[in-house]
Amino acid sequence: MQVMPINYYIFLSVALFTIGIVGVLTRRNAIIIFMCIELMLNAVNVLLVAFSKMHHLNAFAADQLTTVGTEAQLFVFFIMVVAAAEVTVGLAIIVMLYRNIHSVDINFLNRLKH
Amino acid sequence: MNSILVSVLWGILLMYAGFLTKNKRSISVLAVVGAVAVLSANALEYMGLSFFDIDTKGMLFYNPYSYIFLVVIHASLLLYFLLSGTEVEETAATPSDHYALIFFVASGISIIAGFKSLLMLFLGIEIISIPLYVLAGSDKSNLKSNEAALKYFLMGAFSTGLMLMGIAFLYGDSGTFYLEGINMGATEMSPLKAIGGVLILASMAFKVSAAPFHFWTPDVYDGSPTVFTSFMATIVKSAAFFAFIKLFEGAFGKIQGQWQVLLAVITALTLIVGNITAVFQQSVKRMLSYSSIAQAGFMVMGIFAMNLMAKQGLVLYFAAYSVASIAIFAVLAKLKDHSVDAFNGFAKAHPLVAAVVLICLLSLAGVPLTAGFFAKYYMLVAVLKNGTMYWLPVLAIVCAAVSVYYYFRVIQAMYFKETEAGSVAEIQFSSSFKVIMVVCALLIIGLGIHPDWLMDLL
Amino acid sequence: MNKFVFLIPLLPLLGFLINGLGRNYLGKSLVSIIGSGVLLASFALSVAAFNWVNAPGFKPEVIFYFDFIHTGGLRIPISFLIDQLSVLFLLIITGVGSLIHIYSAAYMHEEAAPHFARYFAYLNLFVFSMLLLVMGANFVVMFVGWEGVGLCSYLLIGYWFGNNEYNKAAKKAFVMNRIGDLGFLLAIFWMIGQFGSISYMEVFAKAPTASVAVITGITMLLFVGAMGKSAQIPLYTWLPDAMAGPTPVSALIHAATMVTAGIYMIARSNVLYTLAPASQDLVAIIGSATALFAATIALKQNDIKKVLAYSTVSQLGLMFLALGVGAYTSGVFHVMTHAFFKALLFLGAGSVIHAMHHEQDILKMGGLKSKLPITHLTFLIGCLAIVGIPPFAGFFSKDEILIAALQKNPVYYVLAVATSLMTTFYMFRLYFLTFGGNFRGTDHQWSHLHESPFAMTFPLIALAVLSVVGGWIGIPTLFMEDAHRLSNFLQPVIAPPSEVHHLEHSVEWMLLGAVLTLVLVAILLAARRYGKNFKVENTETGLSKLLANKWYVDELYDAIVVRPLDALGAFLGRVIDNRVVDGVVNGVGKAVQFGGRQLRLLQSGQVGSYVLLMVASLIAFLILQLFWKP
Amino acid sequence: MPLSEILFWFLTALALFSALMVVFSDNPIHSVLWLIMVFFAISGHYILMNAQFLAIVNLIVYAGAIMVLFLFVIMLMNMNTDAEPQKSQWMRIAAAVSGGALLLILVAALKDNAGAVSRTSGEGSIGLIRNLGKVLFTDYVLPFEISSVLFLSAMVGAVVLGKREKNSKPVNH
Amino acid sequence: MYAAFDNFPALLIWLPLVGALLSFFMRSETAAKNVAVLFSLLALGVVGSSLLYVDSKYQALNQVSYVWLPGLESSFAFILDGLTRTLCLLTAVSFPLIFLFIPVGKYKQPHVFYGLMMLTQCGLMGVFMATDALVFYLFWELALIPVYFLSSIWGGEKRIRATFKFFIYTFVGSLFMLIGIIYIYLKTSGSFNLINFYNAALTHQEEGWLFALFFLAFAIKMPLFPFHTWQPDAYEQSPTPVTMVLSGIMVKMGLFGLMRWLIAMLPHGAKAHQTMVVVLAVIGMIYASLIAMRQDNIKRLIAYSSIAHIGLMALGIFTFQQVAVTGVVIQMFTHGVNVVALWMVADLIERQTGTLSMSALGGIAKKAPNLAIFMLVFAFANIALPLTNAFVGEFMIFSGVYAMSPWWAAAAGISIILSAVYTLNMVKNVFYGEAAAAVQGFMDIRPLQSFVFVVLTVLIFFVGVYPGPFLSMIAETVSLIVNKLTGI
Repeated sequence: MQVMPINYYIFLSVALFTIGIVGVLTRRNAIIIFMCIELMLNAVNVLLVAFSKMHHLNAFAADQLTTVGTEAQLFVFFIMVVAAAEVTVGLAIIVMLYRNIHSVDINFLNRLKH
Repeated sequence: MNSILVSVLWGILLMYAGFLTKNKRSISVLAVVGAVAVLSANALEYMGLSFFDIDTKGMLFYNPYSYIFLVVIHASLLLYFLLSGTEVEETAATPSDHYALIFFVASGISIIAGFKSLLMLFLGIEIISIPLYVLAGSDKSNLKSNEAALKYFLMGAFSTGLMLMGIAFLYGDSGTFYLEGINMGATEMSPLKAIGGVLILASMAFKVSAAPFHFWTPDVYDGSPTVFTSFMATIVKSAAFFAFIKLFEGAFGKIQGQWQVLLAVITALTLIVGNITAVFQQSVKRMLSYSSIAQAGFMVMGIFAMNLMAKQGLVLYFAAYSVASIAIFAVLAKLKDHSVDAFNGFAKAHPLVAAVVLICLLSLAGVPLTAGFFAKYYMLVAVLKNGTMYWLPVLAIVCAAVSVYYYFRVIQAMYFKETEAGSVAEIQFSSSFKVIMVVCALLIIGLGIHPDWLMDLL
Repeated sequence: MNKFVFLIPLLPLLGFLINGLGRNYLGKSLVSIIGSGVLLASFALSVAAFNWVNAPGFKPEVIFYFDFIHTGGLRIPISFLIDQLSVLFLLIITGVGSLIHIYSAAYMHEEAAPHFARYFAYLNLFVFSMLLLVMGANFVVMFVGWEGVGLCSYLLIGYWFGNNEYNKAAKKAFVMNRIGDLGFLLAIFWMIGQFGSISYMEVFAKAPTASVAVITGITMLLFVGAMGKSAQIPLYTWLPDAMAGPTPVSALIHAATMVTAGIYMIARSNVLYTLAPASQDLVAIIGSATALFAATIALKQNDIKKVLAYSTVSQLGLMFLALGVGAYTSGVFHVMTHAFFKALLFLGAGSVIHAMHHEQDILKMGGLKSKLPITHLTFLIGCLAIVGIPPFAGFFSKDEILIAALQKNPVYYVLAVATSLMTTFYMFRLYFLTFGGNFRGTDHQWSHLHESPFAMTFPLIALAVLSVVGGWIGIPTLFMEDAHRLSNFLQPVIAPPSEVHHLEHSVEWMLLGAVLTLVLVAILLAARRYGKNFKVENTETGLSKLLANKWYVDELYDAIVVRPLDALGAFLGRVIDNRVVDGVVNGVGKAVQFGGRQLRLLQSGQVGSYVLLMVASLIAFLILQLFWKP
Repeated sequence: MPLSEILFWFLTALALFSALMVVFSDNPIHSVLWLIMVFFAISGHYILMNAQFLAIVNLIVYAGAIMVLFLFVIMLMNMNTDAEPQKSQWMRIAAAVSGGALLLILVAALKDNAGAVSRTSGEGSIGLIRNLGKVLFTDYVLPFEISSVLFLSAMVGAVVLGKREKNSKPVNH
Repeated sequence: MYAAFDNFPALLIWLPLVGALLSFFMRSETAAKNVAVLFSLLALGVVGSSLLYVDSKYQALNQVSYVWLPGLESSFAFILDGLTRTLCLLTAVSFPLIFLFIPVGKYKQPHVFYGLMMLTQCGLMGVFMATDALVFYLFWELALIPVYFLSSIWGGEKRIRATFKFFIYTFVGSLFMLIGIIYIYLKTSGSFNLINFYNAALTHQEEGWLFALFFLAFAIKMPLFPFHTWQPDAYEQSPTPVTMVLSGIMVKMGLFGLMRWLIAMLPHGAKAHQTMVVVLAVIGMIYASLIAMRQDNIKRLIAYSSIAHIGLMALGIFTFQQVAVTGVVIQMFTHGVNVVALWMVADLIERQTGTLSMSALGGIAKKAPNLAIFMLVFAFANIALPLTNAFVGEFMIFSGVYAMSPWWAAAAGISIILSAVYTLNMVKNVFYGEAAAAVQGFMDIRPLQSFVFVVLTVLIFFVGVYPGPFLSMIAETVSLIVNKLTGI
């Protein structure tokens, strides 16, 4: 295994994150927007794991048995948990809306404004 | 810890209560009992009686400040249940489920009252947010409610993404999720920490509906069933603020000067947007939504200053703001029409309730001898004490003056205008409702005359 | 004696209170007895005071009562000063006042009881204020009386308040007086600043220490006050209008006493004026100009009281001329004689008006001497006195003024003589039109003409006697060495001019003769023109129209002061206050509302734009945090 | 270039490309599939970083469960046609500009971040399920329990929203 | 907080407050009115007795301080000194008279009306006596709120807009003051006490802008040109008893504030802004007088006249001369008495004729001679004729102004002339002339009203003739204030 600057991971993550944001901005389909948000969460996950590794390795040099970095990977785990819960509720909302207006186009959501 | 446990258990209990009884009233009573239970559980822990003792690995830690905050929250919750119980029953198909969700939210609030780790913050905020998405959309056949739910959900999820990214950067910088760990280190912010800070700031601003991340607020508050708007705009918002200040004090307290400009900008924008836009509103409900933004502007000032004065004052602000808003929303929920004109002649038809609403509005406007005055007062002192950016309090009071304009429109409608068709007279207020309203008024006036009753506890 | 001095003003005040409060309960005769009685008592006390003052070894005495204002280095006591000058005025005021009160009892008898009482109350209040004015030992007490008489003048001019013209006249009088009062007030403040005191004694004692400029300023401001009260140019227009009041009021206030307050003030402050030649010149110029100006107007007036009013203005001008040329005693002397004959003339006019059932137009009179013998005779004496035929009172006082004017500047003399001649002409025009020739009124009036009751004729007679003998206390050295008893009497208060260069007696005799001749010519002219053969001419042209319309001064004031101020008030109220000042306030409110309307557009309802705005803000925040270094 | 580096670049390219395709696919189903592709790529990265547990969980939870749920919903709504109307032109431009700006700023801010470099990404074994599990059930038992509340509330919420009310029909108002 | 009743200031706070609460719970109008009159008379009695205990050995009676918020270092601290005694006397005298003057059955919900009035009285007393900045601020607002409701509920047609403008305007001002208070508080050794505020360590520059904050609040309250535009509308639209309170007493809050809380506290700031205030005051005096000349509505006329008078008082304060400031204190009292009297007359006219437009009125003197006589007294007191109360104050003020600058005195003096013009205009148009159609059935005043007027008249002449006791009472306090400014 070779040297891999943390910046690469950061840039990758930021790029994914940005793509997610652009997706949220450009799409009108609520489900796709939601998927883009999931993409953003995954970008975070990548970054967390990368940082976890980085910190672990920094500590590893001093102490072979270190558990530094575990917390970030567990954080990723919790993010996934939460994402799953969010998806449950989110899709329920989308389905509910679809039942009422037969569309998931967010541009139709403009009864509430000003 | 007690309150987390009790509220979760009570949530589960209510969840099952729906199977046991179809009597909505008894479910409400159960919820009220639950609120009392949570309140007393928290109070017991404050007095030193903890139901259980586990090692949280320092992820949760409660100090008196947290406990008093929770007391305020739980007391508000109790008032909320007492005043709005009937509305919950009417709005919700299955009130037991809704009450359960509210109790889950309460447990989330208890978590973020004591978080020391970003993980707990994240979990707490999610436990609060997810039931709220549901509550916002709980009037399922109402398209406005649907719309509110979806908007809230999409934007909430988006802001969660921002927060997580921020957390990731902070972790990358410091290698830990503990607040103390983040706060340690250089006094000069590294880019990682700066980016993390900004991202997490944005997401917290979103949660407390501070401009320019407030856009969801008016739509969601307006669209949600009034009874849940009340809950969201008061108790939940207070909790979000508590998390906000706890996070920024814990994680960035040492480098306060380096992010204060951002908060000043946020404060100014929030004050201006909230107040100026509220002036235009014709619907009281939507006006209150904007007013909640405006009030958030004042609370952000506390975070901007972040000294002892600010921390104490914020809790007072929560109490003042929550009690007043809950009472007004409770009345609003009983009115079919939410326009300002719907309040015409209200004072003549219901003098007592009108008087309480009057006191609440005065408190929101920050008129002395109400709790709202001292709340705002503490914020101003905190900012002035901070010693920089004197334009901020000046802007704040100008905005407070503007706020008088829209709050007093309701007062004018209630007291100085005649009703057209006797629509307000048809509304019935039960005597228990009136009693609770009077309690609200007394709380507001009591805290307005002698805020030390609360402040001494902090 | 000094223990009872306070009673002199207090008695009229008491009369005011009794009559005022009891006006609904007291009968008319009781009211008149109280009203006149208090004044007679005051008069008696004044005589006693005079005796006290006149006694050898008397020193002017300040009688202190209490501190009116005493704080922070400013001390204003309520105290009275009894000296020769004030006692002289006391006598004039209470004496003439008593006569006029008695006269009024009959003259006003037609009034309903409450109004009758109100009238006497006002009159008593006036006397009280006037006494305060002359008895005060400092400028503030004088000012208190000064404004008090203004108030009473206002109340009495507007006594018949049902008539709006009268009310306007009353208001005009008060406002014009106020303009003068402001000058007086400023002078008082200046004196406080300069001398730290407003008491006569201290101010006069310290006066030589102040610079001439300061004294000039103070005296000029004082003179502004005098201009208002004594109806001098440019503040004279109220006095003719003031004739709206009952005639006895005109006699007392607007002829004998109040209007001479300005002369009293300057005579009282003669120490200051002597130190300020520029002010003296101003006084003399204004005085002589007013004298001449008012006389020209009087030439063409047809209202019996208006003629007398302008004559009063003119005579006051002469008095100021006297003061201005340094002949303070002469001024005071003329005040005294003028009080006698002008009161007499007014009361005579009142008698005529009474007889004519409130007809005041002399063009509708004529030939009254047969029906009103006493009035006629006394009126004639008054006319002779005012034009200065020896040995009537006016002769001595006026002659003194003329001589003093000549000594100062021949121009003043010429002006004064011209005034005298015009006075002669219009007074005899008045006399002939009223009493001479044929009656020009209705038959009904003629048949009801009758002499006035004794209560009215008695004061006429008394004043006529005074108009004859009143001047003898001031017989000039020309006739008798050291006969000027008034001058001697007043010497402690008014020091005679230091550098006196007397005219040759022969020159004096010559001038005297010339003036007398001219006066007689004027009388003859008037008799020719307005005697038996007089016919009413309806058309007035040229100069005479100008004079009949009083040089259009009222209209001028209206155009340059009243109306612009009114317009300015309206403009400020409607435009500046409503639109500009309030407009700014409302504008702020409107701006907030406008801002609200615009800002809410951000709230488009679109999730996409919300998120976009959030992201944009986030970018801005990142830039601010990462790259912005203050 | 060592294998791991080649793999890194390959996975990165795959992830980014797939992510872009998620955003730009017209057909929602394609988006879902591309998103699954992203997850695979990311899982690959996890493995490269020796975080095998997360790599597996990512595939099982995300690609396996969540995405299937998405797919299910999309199909339920019969949305396989690319019927979605496009957002207005300026909105897309604004999105692109702001996305680009955000990326630019973050990259600009972090380009000098010498902070730490992952020297060899194979060392350490915290990513193994044994280690993670141990920590999770000892130190992290509290958040773990708390997340159960989260699930509970999500469940209740889904039930509340999903349950059809009696006599309720969509109302347009 | 737990104020005992063995001292005057506490009694003056409690009595009106208790009266207010009792009034609220009265059912019948007479009961409510009686309670209000009784408690306001009690308050008057307290103020009256305090006049007998002015000596410094009775300090315990006249000064009180109860710890209120130890956390904020604020306490309920009140004092009765020369200045406040005068103003409390004005308050205590005015309220019973106003109550007595209100006819039965005029206002619906009378118990609320009287309760709010008493609450206002409580607020006013608190404002005048407070020696703690926070307490001062609280009472400042407490006095405002009930008045807002009184005006808005019982006022005229355009009441909502007019009173709301008034409320917002004053509220904005007071908020600025709040900022100032907090700022100074932070610069003190940690207390809201007046003495500490006087001793706060402030630079000249700080004093300069703090001055602006406080001044704004006070200038709006007074109101000083150009912050006055709320006032004519508010006076016109408020029910007359409230207008009396507003113009007779409440505007004195601003002047009082200038003295106690501004010039003595920020002497350097005051010196720096002296010219500005003087200019505003003089402009305002002439400006308001000119506008008053052209008003047709009696209430508006009195309102503008009030602005002119207030301008003079502000001018007097900013001469920083002992004489003038003493004069202002006297004038505050007398202006209160006079303007209340004028409003009462106006109210009587409005009650009987239903109009206050001068063009519709005239000849009232014929129908109601007694009223006319009282009106004359009040009018001439308004003009500041010597021997009426206003002369004393005006004389002293002008004397101070003159000492400061003769030119300003002369300019301000123009308003003396104009005041005669508009006041006499009103007297002429309303009372004199032939009786207009509107006044045909006009009744003269009744005994109770006469009694009220007699009391006012006695006050007018007593102060006008023998102001000595007042002056000596005020002198010490004023010299304390003025001494802060000398030597700067």
